[in-house]
Amino acid sequence: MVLGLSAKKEKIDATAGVSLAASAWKRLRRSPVFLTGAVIIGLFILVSLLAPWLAPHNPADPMLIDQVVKARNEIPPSQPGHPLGGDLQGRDFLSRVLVGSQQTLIVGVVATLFGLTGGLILGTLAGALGGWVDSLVMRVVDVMLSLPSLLLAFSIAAMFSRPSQFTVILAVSIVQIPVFARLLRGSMLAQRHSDHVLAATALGVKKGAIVFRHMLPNSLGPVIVQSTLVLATAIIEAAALSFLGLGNPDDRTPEWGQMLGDVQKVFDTHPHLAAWPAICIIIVALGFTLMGETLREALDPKNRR
Amino acid sequence: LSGCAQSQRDSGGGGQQGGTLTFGAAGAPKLFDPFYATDGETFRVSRQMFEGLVGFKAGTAEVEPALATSYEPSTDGKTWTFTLKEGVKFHDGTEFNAEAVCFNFERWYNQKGAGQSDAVSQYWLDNFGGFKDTPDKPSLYKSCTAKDPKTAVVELNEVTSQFPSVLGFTSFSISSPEALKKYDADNVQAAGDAFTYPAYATEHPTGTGPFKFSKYDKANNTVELVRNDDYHGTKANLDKIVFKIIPDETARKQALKAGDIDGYDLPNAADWASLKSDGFNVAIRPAFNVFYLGINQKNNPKLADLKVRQALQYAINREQLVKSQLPEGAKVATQFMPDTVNGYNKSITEVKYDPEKAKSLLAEAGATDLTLKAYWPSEVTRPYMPSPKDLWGAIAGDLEKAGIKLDVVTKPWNGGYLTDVDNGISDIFLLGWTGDNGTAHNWVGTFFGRTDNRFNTGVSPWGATLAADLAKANSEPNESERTKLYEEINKKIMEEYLPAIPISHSPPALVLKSDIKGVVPSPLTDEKFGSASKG
Amino acid sequence: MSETLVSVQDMKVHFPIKRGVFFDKTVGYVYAVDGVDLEIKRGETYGLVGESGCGKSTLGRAMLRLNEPTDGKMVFDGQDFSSLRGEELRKMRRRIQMVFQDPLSSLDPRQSVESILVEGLRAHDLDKGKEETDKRLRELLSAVGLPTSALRKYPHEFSGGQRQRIGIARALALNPDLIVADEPVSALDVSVQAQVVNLLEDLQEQFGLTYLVIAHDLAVVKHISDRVGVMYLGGIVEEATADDLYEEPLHPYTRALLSAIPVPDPEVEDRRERILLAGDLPSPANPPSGCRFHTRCPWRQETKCDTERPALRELKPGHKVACHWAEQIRSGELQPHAVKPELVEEGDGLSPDVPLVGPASVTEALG
Amino acid sequence: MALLEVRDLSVVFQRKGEEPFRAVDGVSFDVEPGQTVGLVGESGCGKSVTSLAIMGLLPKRGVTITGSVSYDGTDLLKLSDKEMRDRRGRDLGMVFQDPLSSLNPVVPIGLQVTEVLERHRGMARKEAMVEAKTLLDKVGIPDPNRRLKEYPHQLSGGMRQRALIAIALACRPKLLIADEPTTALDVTIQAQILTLMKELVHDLGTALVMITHDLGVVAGLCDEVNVLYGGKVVEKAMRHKLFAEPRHPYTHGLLASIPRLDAPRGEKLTPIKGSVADNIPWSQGCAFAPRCPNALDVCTRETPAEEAQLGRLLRCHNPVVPGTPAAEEVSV
Amino acid sequence: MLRYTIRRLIQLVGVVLVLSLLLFAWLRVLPGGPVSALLGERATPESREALTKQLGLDQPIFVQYFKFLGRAATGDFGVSTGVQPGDSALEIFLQRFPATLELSFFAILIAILVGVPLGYIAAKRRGSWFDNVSVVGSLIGVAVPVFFLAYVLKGVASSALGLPSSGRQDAIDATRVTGFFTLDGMITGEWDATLNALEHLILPAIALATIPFAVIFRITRAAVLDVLDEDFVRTAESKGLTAPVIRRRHVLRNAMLPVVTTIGLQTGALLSGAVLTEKVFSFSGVGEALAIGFERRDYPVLLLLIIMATIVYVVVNLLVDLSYALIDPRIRTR
Ligand SMILES: Nc1ncnc2c1ncn2[C@@H]1O[C@H](COP(=O)(O)OP(=O)(O)OP(=O)(O)O)[C@@H](O)[C@H]1O
Ligand SMILES: Nc1ncnc2c1ncn2[C@@H]1O[C@H](COP(=O)(O)OP(=O)(O)OP(=O)(O)O)[C@@H](O)[C@H]1O
Ligand SMILES: [Mg+2]
Ligand SMILES: [Mg+2]
Ligand code: NI
Repeated sequence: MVLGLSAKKEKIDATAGVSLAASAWKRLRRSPVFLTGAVIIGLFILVSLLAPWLAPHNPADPMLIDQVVKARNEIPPSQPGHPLGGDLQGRDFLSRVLVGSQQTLIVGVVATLFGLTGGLILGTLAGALGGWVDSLVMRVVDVMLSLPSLLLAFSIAAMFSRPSQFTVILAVSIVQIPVFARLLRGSMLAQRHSDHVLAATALGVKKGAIVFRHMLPNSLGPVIVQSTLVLATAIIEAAALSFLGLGNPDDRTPEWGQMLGDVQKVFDTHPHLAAWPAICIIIVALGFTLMGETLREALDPKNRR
Repeated sequence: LSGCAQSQRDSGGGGQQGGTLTFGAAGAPKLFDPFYATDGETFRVSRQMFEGLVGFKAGTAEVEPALATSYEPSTDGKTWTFTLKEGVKFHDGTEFNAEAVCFNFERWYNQKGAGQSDAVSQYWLDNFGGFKDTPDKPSLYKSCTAKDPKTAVVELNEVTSQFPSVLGFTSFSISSPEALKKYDADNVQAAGDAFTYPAYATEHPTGTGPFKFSKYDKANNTVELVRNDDYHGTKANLDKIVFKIIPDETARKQALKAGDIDGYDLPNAADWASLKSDGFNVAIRPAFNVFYLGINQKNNPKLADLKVRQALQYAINREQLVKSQLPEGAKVATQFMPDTVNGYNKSITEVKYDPEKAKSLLAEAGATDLTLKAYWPSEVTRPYMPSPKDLWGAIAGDLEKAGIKLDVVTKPWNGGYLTDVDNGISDIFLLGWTGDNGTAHNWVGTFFGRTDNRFNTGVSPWGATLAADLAKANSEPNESERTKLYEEINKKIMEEYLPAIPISHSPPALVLKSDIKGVVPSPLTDEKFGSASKG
Repeated sequence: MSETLVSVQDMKVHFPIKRGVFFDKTVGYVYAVDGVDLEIKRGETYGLVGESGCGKSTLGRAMLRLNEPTDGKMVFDGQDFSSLRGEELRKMRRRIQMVFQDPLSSLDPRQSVESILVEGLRAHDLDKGKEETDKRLRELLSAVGLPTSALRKYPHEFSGGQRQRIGIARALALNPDLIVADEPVSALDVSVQAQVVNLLEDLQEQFGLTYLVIAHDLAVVKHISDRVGVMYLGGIVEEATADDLYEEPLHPYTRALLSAIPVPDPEVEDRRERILLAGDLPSPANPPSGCRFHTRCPWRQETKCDTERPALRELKPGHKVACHWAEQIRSGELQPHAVKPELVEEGDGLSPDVPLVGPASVTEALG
Repeated sequence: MALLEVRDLSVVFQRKGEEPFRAVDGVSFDVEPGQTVGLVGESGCGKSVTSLAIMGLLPKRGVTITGSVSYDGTDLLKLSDKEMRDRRGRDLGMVFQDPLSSLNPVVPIGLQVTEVLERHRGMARKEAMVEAKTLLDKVGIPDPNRRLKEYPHQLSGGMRQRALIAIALACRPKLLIADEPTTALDVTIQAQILTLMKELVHDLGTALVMITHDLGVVAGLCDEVNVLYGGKVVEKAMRHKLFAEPRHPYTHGLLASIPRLDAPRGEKLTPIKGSVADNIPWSQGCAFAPRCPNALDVCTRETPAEEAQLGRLLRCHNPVVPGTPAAEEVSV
Repeated sequence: MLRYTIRRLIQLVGVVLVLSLLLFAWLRVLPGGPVSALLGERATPESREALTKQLGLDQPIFVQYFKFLGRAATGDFGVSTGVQPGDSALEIFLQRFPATLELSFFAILIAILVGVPLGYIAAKRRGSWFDNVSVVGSLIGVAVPVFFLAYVLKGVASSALGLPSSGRQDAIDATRVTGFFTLDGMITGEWDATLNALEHLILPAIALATIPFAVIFRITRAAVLDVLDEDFVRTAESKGLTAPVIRRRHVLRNAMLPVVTTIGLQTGALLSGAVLTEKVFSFSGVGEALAIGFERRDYPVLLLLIIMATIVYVVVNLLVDLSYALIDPRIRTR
């Protein structure tokens, strides 16, 4: 056999293999943009996890209420122990901003997870089964997509008789379902006709295994990227809901979007009450977007050499 | 055409006489026929165009003659004779006389179909009861006769403290019979979810007031009124009033600061100080409302215990609340009416904040583990409740400090809150009232005049007694007797019954540019721009 | 052994073209494979050549039931493969394997070589114990000339030739009887192409495999095949042993094809007489009537060609041809003439309507 | 003096954070008027980069080009961007590999032909249209009037390539560079296109640089052949000589690994071991050394120089002696 | 193409019917609604019940829905209970739609005029500081909540530049012709009215333009990058064409294809954004009506406006798809 010898001489280093994700990670690690995003998000998650310990006071306690004088538009100013002062109800503002990260993270993550799960189920059904299931799912998705996304979220939120954190999350996540579903279905369909799926079929691999071992994992890339971006939109959209009065009215546990939406009346007189949560939201949304965009670029086959 | 528009636009500004007042309104008026109106925005506009037989003295809730120069009740209090002003003309040039007055009364009394709906003729239903063809629902009104052109006699079925001050309500303004007929004024239709109104109400309101309807530019959200040069009294100074609808509160403020408008109603209390320092005239009205914590005795049997209700009263730091959350001039409420209303009992002492007392009362009542289903409304501001969220925040904090557990429910005002509160789903809730006139009946009578009210006072044995006492007081023709009766009732309500906890009276304000003169803030928000001038 | 392993009878694959206002309805077909008969003997290599789009891959896939054939059947080792269903079909797949053209896209980028190879074993319960499987994997790798260290690596870390070896190893793993190789070397550099061709030959010797090799390069096909079938627009136009086909091509299309292939020898090139075909391959959605080749055929005759579809018939032992005039052409009775190229319409909307409802959120649109 | 003299042409790509990559490394060749010169080699050996460098089409950023490309006596590498624009399309024509992606999908074929006529021959649109029709006719596109109005996707692959050739030859350039003009096409179409190009070049007297990886194409078309490996010309000779007696082990290996249609069956192919990815930079010795069956110790140490011998140029320490096989077959 | 259009329109009808039924049913089972909106805090249980009966809200939902459809067929979509109480929902839409259209038009105009050239330059100078800054800038543009930006603009820009920050026009005497204030002024020659309307448009249009700008910028940049890598650009270069011809005919013409699609998709973002922006600037358009409608639970208006938004969105996208087909011959010839 001619080739045996030459093949053995070929340079294949014996180190363990690098998967696609790993090679993408290698590229990402050197990207300053990605790192910026990652650091922002890392800090954000850290702060939200540690918020109960970082926050100097209970964010629901109107401890500075005696310094609130609506009549003179006075709110507790910055003072020892309360570096950012208090809010309209005399609660420690710093604590609220810090603890707000927690709910914001929850809103973002849970909404994204809901949307992702719904989208995954619909998209997998459509992409894996094809045929009438696909048509049916896609019609549903079309209906959902026929409404501008934020407007859909507004409408959904408005339809709950008792708004709460949960309805906010639900509204924001339902909007994402068709996005994920379509994305997943698209790449699943592409996978269905790809050679490696054909190869698996030819091997006699069971259909379920093909879907879950080959089609799904290979379609997840764009979905994961989308999730990072959705995290950003979810937080912003939740804020928009609060702004329209469709957010969670119970503000004992603070959330940035809600804090921002609540102070619109005093925006010009106490801009810092709006600015802090707004800046936090912008930074976090930017962090997720930076990460998502760079991830997308890194996973894009066009950029692979 | 363009030249014409140009010159009109230039005619603004300058001098005592003339000019345009642009007033920022928070919402669009529903219509311009005050009889069908239920909303403040409609009233504000109609008030400038219409007058009633009586009116309220500027800046007070006291009744004074208006289109009637005088009025006299019969001894039994059921027949009222109104002597009318002479030489008054409606905007369409027709004569104002007793015929016209009776025409209006008959029109109100003869509403048919959709016109009888509570959502349409609410003020009539509230104050006069039923209509001609609703025998099961008796009406206060019996008849009206035009004795001569300047004398109208109105007969009532009952005696009420409310008469004739109800006639001062903008709703009962006198319209031109000709115009009413011409524009099919009674043709209200229920259409789908709502009502549609005839041309009279939307385009041709015709009254006797100092201003006439000019146009409603829906595209630009402006309502324009022009001076009635044939006005029977002192003619208006202003050429024109423009109501510019700016729904967003901050936008109104900015519009004022930018000089786009000359004033607006209900500035946020938090802005009063800064508006004042910017040189605007913040006209504070006398507080003519009450804000209370409603208690529903039906749901939670523990709430039927007076001690528990008193505990709630002690638990809330009303002083602090008033100081921190309510505008300048707000007061702690000792009873369910402000001190400007006849029947206000000065001897009721303010219950001071005492959390310990609250706890011990709860212990006495065996309600240490009290859990209450508490409702507060979102998406609303009311004169008595400028920021429900902040108010609730403070109240909830106090209640929790007293060891009361809360199951908090928030619903939008129109999205379930009112329904739930009315259907008695909540245990405690935030609500209030803005008075329509200076009679006590308009206050406590409205709250507790029946036993199946929001507080379900019928659950307690005193509920029926209270309702009967109130009815009796209302039909007492003698004014000082009546006042005394109400004073007694108020005392009992606060000390023996405590069906709910009155919290505060807070004054609403009106902000105007400093060059706007002659607008007198009214407790009834009954400001008339006829006397206003610019510059 | 010269017993028939595979026999394909009147295989047809028609892809519907769907259109419709609300519900998709079929408005036409792409006649990708349109009546193919073919037999492959045990242990032989059957080569299938033809120009791009003539339906070679579709035929290969239809034989493996990766595309459902519209019509016709395939008998594999005495068993009717086309009527198998479900689990039976899956079990049977072990015996027919495929090697694909694009070595990268046919390997799942997210799986290591090891799991790629083990997957088939697992599907057919052939992974009995870790040790045995390990041994099997090592055997496979050495058979295709890859080091064992390759197991833990991922497809993108290999060169094209090495990837193709992994693909071959995957097919070998199940000890198949038949391997369908769809353009196994077209994507490779010439130097590497030879390596893979040699490898395929060696494996056949070693394991007694039967091949169906699909390619557009007649030289490659001729080199490795025992018998060659020439496809044109969904049908086989000529079939013969490799040498015979080159010695004496009987179908006008085969003649033209052979004369068009450049030979890396200036002496030969300078001497050659080209039969230049006019125009392009017609669209399989709208194939010409009669003989599919008549629009470009220099030997086209007034009769029969454009009305009657010629059957594949045996002209001399082991040499079949589908041409009405094969005898006359062979004997030189008919001479070629000039052909005016016909217009071939491209891009006539074979792809279905793509729904154009757009992305829902800003970030999706940002993509 | 030759029409085109490429001397010591080198192209170095420098990407941020990466080693500089020498894609073309000291390539020299001449093209006489009317002559056809072939550049052959496997994928990635620098054929396209060479042609782009001649045309001045390489990106400006991150690319260093050295050496000289003199066309009719002027060094193209020294020309300004604007001067180069004036020459491209007029003096130098180029045909690319993928006929679909090389045509603008949203501009009708007609305009894509006429715009070059308008640019370089100063024709008005109307006049140019007439000329375009003649051109399409000349390259064998049936019904040219209709095709002028059509878009690239409405044409078949062969027609598109013909259209591209028409565009490249529109201004009768003295030099035509064809970068794998037939790789994307079927053999029967390839034969059409190659025949067409042969005729046109002959009729117009155009010099042709033919870039391909297919030795068969070169064998039938080129006068002189340059074999590239890793960016360097490893062997250069007239075609008969090259194919009859390949001296460089690479050329030899290539020829031996191609299955020949006219060869008897059963003859084993002799592949070159390894793949292009295995080569070493020329600076460390002979790039081909790791794959070379003739490799000596010196090969991995010293870069072989270009030697001229008997009408051929060769870059090898241990060339193949004619008549003997490159290396004995190793069997396992 | 025609077939495609019809197909999409039929789909649209289906979508609208399904959507309206869903919305209708859902709104009906919600508490509150028209009754509580009409009666307010003065309601009594009796008056509630009477009104419910009078309005037919006690009938089964399907009956109500078909009645609604029947009325809708005659153009009666109900009467507003919160936005402009008493006005018919259709009237509100018709009277406010021009405002939103005008605003969206200026917003998208700003987004295109700034986004496309910037995107082109950024792509041309890929990797330069200009590129990086504008990319990060566009990402920030997406990350800033629209209404927050609107407030900032309102606060900062209106006081610094003296631009009006609420309403569509000052209370000036302008003749209404089309409902587009800028256009009306031009038609009647009341230039000061046009100018005034334009001044009122500047700030809201800028606020509304940020997201479309960011998206258009990034799509343009990506598309130009893609196109610059295309073989046909190299072909164009090899023909020696001048730089402007290549930019216009070869680069931009192709790069505009995805941009055009995006512009269609941005109508969705515009409609959503209009809800927020118009509320902040009290710009009396459909968006503000939606915002107030949500706040005051004005169900008839919400129902109609949401359906209208859907129709507008789908129709605009259809138009964009069709225009896409006009500029892309690959689709046109299908
Ligand atoms: N899934 C499909 N749906 C519709 N048409 C198809 C499908 N698969 C293939 N075709 C069409 O069938 C015809 C034959 O395709 P096939 O892939 O079999 O050709 P081929 O001979 O393998 O060509 P190539 O050499 O390019 O691989 C082509 O016209 C192709 O467009
Ligand atoms: N713009 C570029 N930047 C960096 N490297 C490049 C660039 N263009 C080409 N290369 C590299 O230069 C080398 C030579 O490329 P070239 O395109 O000339 O090869 P080729 O001989 O034409 O191959 P093929 O037959 O595949 O077309 C390749 O390794 C390629 O990766
Ligand atoms: Mg194929
Ligand atoms: Mg190349
Ligand atoms: Ni061997």
